[in-house]
Amino acid sequence: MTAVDSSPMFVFSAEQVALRATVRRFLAERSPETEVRRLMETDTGHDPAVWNLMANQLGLQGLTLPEKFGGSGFGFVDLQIVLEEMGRALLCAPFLSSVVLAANAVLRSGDEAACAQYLPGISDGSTIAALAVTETSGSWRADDVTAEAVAADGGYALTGEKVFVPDGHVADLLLVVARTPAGPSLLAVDPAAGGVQREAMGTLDATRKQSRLVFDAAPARLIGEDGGAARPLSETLDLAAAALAAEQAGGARRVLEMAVEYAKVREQFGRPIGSFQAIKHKCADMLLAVESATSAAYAVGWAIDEGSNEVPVLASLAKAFCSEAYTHCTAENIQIHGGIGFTWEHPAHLYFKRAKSTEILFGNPRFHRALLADRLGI
Amino acid sequence: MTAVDSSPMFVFSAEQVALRATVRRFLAERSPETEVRRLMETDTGHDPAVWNLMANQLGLQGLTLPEKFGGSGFGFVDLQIVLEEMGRALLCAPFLSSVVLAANAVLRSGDEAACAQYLPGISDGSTIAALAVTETSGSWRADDVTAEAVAADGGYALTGEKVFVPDGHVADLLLVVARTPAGPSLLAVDPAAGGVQREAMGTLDATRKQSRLVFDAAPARLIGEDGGAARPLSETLDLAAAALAAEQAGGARRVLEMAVEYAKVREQFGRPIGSFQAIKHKCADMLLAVESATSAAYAVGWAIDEGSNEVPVLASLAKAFCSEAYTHCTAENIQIHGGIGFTWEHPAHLYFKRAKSTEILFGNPRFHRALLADRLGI
Amino acid sequence: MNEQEFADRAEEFLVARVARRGPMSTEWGHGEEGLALFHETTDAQERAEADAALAWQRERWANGFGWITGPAEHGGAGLPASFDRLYRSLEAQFDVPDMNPLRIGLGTVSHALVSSGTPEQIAAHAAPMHRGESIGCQLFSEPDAGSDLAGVRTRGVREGDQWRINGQKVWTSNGTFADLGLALTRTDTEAPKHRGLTMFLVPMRTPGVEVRPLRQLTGGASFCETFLTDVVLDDALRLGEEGAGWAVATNALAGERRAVGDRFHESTARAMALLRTYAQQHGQAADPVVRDAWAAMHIRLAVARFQQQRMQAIGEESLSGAERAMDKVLLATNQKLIGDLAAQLLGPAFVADTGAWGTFNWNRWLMGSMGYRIAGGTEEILKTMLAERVLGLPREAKKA
Amino acid sequence: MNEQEFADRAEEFLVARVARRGPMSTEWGHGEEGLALFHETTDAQERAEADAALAWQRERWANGFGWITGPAEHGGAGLPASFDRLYRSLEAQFDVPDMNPLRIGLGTVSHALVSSGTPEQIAAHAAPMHRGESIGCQLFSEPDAGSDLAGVRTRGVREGDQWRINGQKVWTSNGTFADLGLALTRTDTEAPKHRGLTMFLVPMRTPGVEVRPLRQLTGGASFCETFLTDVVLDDALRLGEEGAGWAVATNALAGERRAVGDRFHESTARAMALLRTYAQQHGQAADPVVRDAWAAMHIRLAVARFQQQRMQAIGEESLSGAERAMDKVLLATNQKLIGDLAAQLLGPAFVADTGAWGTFNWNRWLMGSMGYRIAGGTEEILKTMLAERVLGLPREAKKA
Repeated sequence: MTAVDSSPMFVFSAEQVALRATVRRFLAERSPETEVRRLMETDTGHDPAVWNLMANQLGLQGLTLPEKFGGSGFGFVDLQIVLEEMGRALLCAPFLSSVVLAANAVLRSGDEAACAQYLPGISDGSTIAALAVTETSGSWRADDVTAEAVAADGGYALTGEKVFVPDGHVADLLLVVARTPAGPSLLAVDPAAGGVQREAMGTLDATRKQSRLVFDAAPARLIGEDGGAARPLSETLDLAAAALAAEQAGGARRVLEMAVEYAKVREQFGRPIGSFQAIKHKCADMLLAVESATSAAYAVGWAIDEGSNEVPVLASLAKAFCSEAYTHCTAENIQIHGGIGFTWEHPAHLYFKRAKSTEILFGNPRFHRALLADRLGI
Repeated sequence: MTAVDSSPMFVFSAEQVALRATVRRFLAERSPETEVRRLMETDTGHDPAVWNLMANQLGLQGLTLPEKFGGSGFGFVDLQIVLEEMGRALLCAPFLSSVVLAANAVLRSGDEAACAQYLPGISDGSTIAALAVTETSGSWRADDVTAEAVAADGGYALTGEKVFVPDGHVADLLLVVARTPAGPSLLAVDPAAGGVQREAMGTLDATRKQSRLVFDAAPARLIGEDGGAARPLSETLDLAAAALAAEQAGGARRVLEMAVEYAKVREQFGRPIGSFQAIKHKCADMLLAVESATSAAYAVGWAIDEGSNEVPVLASLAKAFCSEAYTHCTAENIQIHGGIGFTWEHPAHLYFKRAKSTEILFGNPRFHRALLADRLGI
Repeated sequence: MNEQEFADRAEEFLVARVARRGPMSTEWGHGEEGLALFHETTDAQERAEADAALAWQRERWANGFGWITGPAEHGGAGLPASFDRLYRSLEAQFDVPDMNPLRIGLGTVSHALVSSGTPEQIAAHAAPMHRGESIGCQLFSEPDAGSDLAGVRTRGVREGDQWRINGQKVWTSNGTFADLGLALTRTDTEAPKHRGLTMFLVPMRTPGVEVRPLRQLTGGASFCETFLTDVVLDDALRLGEEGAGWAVATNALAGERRAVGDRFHESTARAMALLRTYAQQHGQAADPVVRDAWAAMHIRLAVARFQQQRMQAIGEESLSGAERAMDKVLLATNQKLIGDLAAQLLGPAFVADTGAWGTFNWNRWLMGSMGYRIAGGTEEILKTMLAERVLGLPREAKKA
Repeated sequence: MNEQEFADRAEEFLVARVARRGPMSTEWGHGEEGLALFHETTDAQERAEADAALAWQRERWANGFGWITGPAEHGGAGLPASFDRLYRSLEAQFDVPDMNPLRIGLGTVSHALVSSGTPEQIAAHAAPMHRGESIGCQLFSEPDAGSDLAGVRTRGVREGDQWRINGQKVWTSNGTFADLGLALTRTDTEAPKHRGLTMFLVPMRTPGVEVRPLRQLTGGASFCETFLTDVVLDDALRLGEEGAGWAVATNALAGERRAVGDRFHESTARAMALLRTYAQQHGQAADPVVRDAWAAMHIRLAVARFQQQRMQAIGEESLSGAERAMDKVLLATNQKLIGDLAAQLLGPAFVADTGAWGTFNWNRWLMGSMGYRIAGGTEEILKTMLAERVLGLPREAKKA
């Protein structure tokens, strides 16, 4: 007999609707455009007071973490709702880095002791953690890592250079993928303990910082299995792709709204530009992209919550699709705005820069299509 | 000192303008849509009376052939003008096969005796010749040929199967690329001399026929160097690509005109559909494609007439570009026509089918982009 | 009854009567090619297929699945639309006859009757279609009223208690064997154009109704032209008020648009599987360009499917009604792109017939896809609708 | 003088004064990056560049190359446009100063003066620009009159023999150092909007003219806003008849559009060479997807160049004047696509600065390309112009 699904895909619960409203209200108040622009100009790229409110008032950092590690044990779709709203608001904060990347890397390592040590701090916002994988090649594959960790003083000493590390320069805890004699492994480094030089990189998207980290025999602690970073890293990246897809869908929806609002009021040739078919069709294409992106993002979210084995395929699918949709919408938004969209003062460019940066983060669409082709066996 | 070009690219002479007008008038009279539709339904796919007029009244078949072989020695750009007009009119005739492919294969072989024997007949229209290269793989590269020719009776005996051969089933003379012990070679086969089975293949584009040829120890005569087909074949294909690009540009321009004419008179919502911006921009995009395609086609034409060493690059460039432009324009023409464009009675589909078929003939755009990348050394 | 109980009953019904359907072959060379997007058949085939569909519809009816969303007073089961979707998704797993001949009748025509008809009309015309006794067709488009449906010129003139209809309709599916047509006519030439329209039910055997197959660009005929010459109808065949034809039509089309997409998911998925197999068999599967193109197409299709499912999950009440036009736009684009991908992989075998299974006929897919960009609202019309009705952009200035 | 003689003389002139220019480096890591599509400089740099351009312009003038197409009575050489193109193509091979600061003056402003000015005006304002004594700028666009240039609101009010100008202009290139602005103003608020406009020459040092740099999305400033507050002009500074401003502006813009493209060929060709080098150095050149994308881009650029050359060869007289909008559309699209290709190849180095030569600054190219889709007529405006003026499609219904 066919089982009818009791929690059907794409149907948000009343709690989820309320969560979205709460987060949206919070961000409207705490992350308006003026704050985004202020934080863009800082090196640290976030407001610690807001970060603490997010953790202590809303419980966002711990939302999906297991209760035994200080979290609330919500589902991944809930996290996506939060990220979609953060994407709308272009929130400047190390949320993706600490909560999605770093926390999941620790969690998926299966190292209970490490979980118990690190996750409660991430959950209550007192620890900002970052995951350092990429080197000059830009690859997120564990196999391409060249940084090395050697046994030292009952722990490890880590040497190498990481670049493009989201929020690595402000993190209290660095989770680093490096090569031990057993292979690519996950290691925790306390940046305050010495042996680490950190600097912010110049970025196209100033609302999300990236950093260069140089390790010189930095004291490190092995997390999970020695040589066993590949699997947890791959799983973490699938989750990160799914999370980022939701953020992209949220940003894309915001610029669609922005374009439509402008097209309704901006007059040229004695009529609103939104009455011109060319603008209408641009907006309709954006709508198709936004709705499709939203569907793609939550399709993988629901699959994650169901523990489906399709997650890897759907994660690549969502990341590839939402990236292109977001970039497309943000470029069209600038075009619809015309001259004003080309100015610094208008927020249109902030979304385009976020979009283009996230398109490349965790591998560009072409990379994810290649992964998908591998995973689907063509 | 910089030499200023005395015959500047893209400037047509008065004679060329007159040639175009003559050919256009001839085709308007001899190849109207009713004739095209009549010939589509025939197996032979051309009208011998029109073919003879083309040769004897207008001298089209011999236009660019050397005078010593019965031709008029005009330039390649002149031939492109003729092909552009034929493309406009969807002329049903083995012109590309006989005049561009076969004649140039013989000419480029450097075999004077063969030229003297075969070209005058091609030039005066009494011989229809076809070039048979492709086999099941669809490849036009000499190296991929598997048909074999072995020495026999002072000549060769040719065995193998050729498919996708334009007009091979109606040709009086077959130029076949087959493998001798020395390698891929060009051979002439008289289909009346036995050992050849021929049949027309079903084609999407019924205005240009393709055929399957099965050779069973057919008597064959070697043309040019034994094992030396690769170079003349490659040169011939560059010329054929350049010729086809002009045909494509001509067809594309015709459907643009068709779309614009219709958009001016067809009313929906109480106004001509051409007053809607969506239709305007579609037409503008077609205009960009058509003008660009024309430029690309004649750029290689001029290069051929100047003996430039850029011909191979420009031939691939023009073939790749004009193919996509033509297919795009013909699909948009159907779309602009709406329902009526989807009917058999309307000519829109005839152009789409010609476009899609020529897009694939001599290698699809991706194939030519790969050739271009090779030739430009990336 | 909840969905689970309903599903169990439906499955029981189906299992007892028909074999579970194996998937259409995705192996090169086996089974039906199934590459023509528009069904092209001879008249005799058409009739046989229609009869088979009617027989199965009678079986559905006898077991309570003939009119799942229909009003109880007319014999329907009175269940929400989600039950109907559920039933169709279950039935799709079984080897039932092709129900396409009844699609317009059970969809558009029945929907229009229920929305706009009197109880007598529903009983007399909708119920028989669900009972498997009658087949419906739609007579909306005209040569000069395609995108601009409100521009129909077929005239309806009142003559006492009767109406006299004259005009020409095009793009009629199932025209040759349908029993009942739903015809949009102009009954008031003075009124503003959307207000002068009236809808009629036209029994297709009425004198003056003539149906001719319409040859489409593939060479076959999937549609008809319908000529209405002095067709006299009783006023009882008027559907909705005089002058209310536009609202009736809009309503009917929304029903039709809702149904699009669901039924294409299987065919596009199979197409992708066939192309994968072809690529693998022809040494193209390792080519990164082919892999990238195939994956991109797969993603587009999967996302369109998720999009459709999400819109279904959101529920009618939260939507403006125009959203489902998105499915249609995505579907038509995707079908075209699949055709293009096939052409890229197949090369010359796409345009000339080597006789090999499942190759040359891919061009019918591509040609058919061009029709889907036009039929049921062109891409341009649908995008304008999305912009105006979903996004609220201002309507275009109209010429006075 | 025929073109060959002219070319010989020009070459002689150039060889005697400047070194032949090596091509901009296309080797990774050497020379200027040159990836920002819009020139962004400090005020001091700008002034220095403008002075260098003026000095070279004086040298051109002294040798008969300062105003090649200019009327002889004003000191021009009176030669056809093809000689001007020829000179520019020759000069491009030499290491002369960047002449961009003078482009608008020698192009748009001078063109407008010659087309619409009195002999006195040409002598007083156009000739000095060609003599290297004055720099022009254009004051057309306003915050509320972008695509709809005829919607300008800057007011010009006649006061006896003078005019009082009030309003705001945007997207002024060279505003900070220009001597003479060409300003479109509304002098009749009652007339239909295209008829109420008048063009003025505005000496930029006139009291009431204030210029402020406008920060663009890259963070730098390539343009200015120009505020005109109670600027009083003699009637002698009116260019063309009162109410004829629209015709003067259209004419000027056609001249500007004609010049577009030529000067970008070199930068796009170099960009492609850089990307090829990058792909080769980073193990991407063998990737078929990269090869296909690079080749496709190369083809687009080469074809756009051929297209431009063919339009130039056809000659003004056979064209409607709107054709050159094609160059602009193709250029803007191609610049955007080059930026996208760079992003694809560079990956994370496109969005975060590793410090490596010629990597991170590619994002400035892409950001700049978005401006080219807008500046000088948006893609949408230009396509509508092509459809209406080249293809003859009917103009859109206007709201009353």
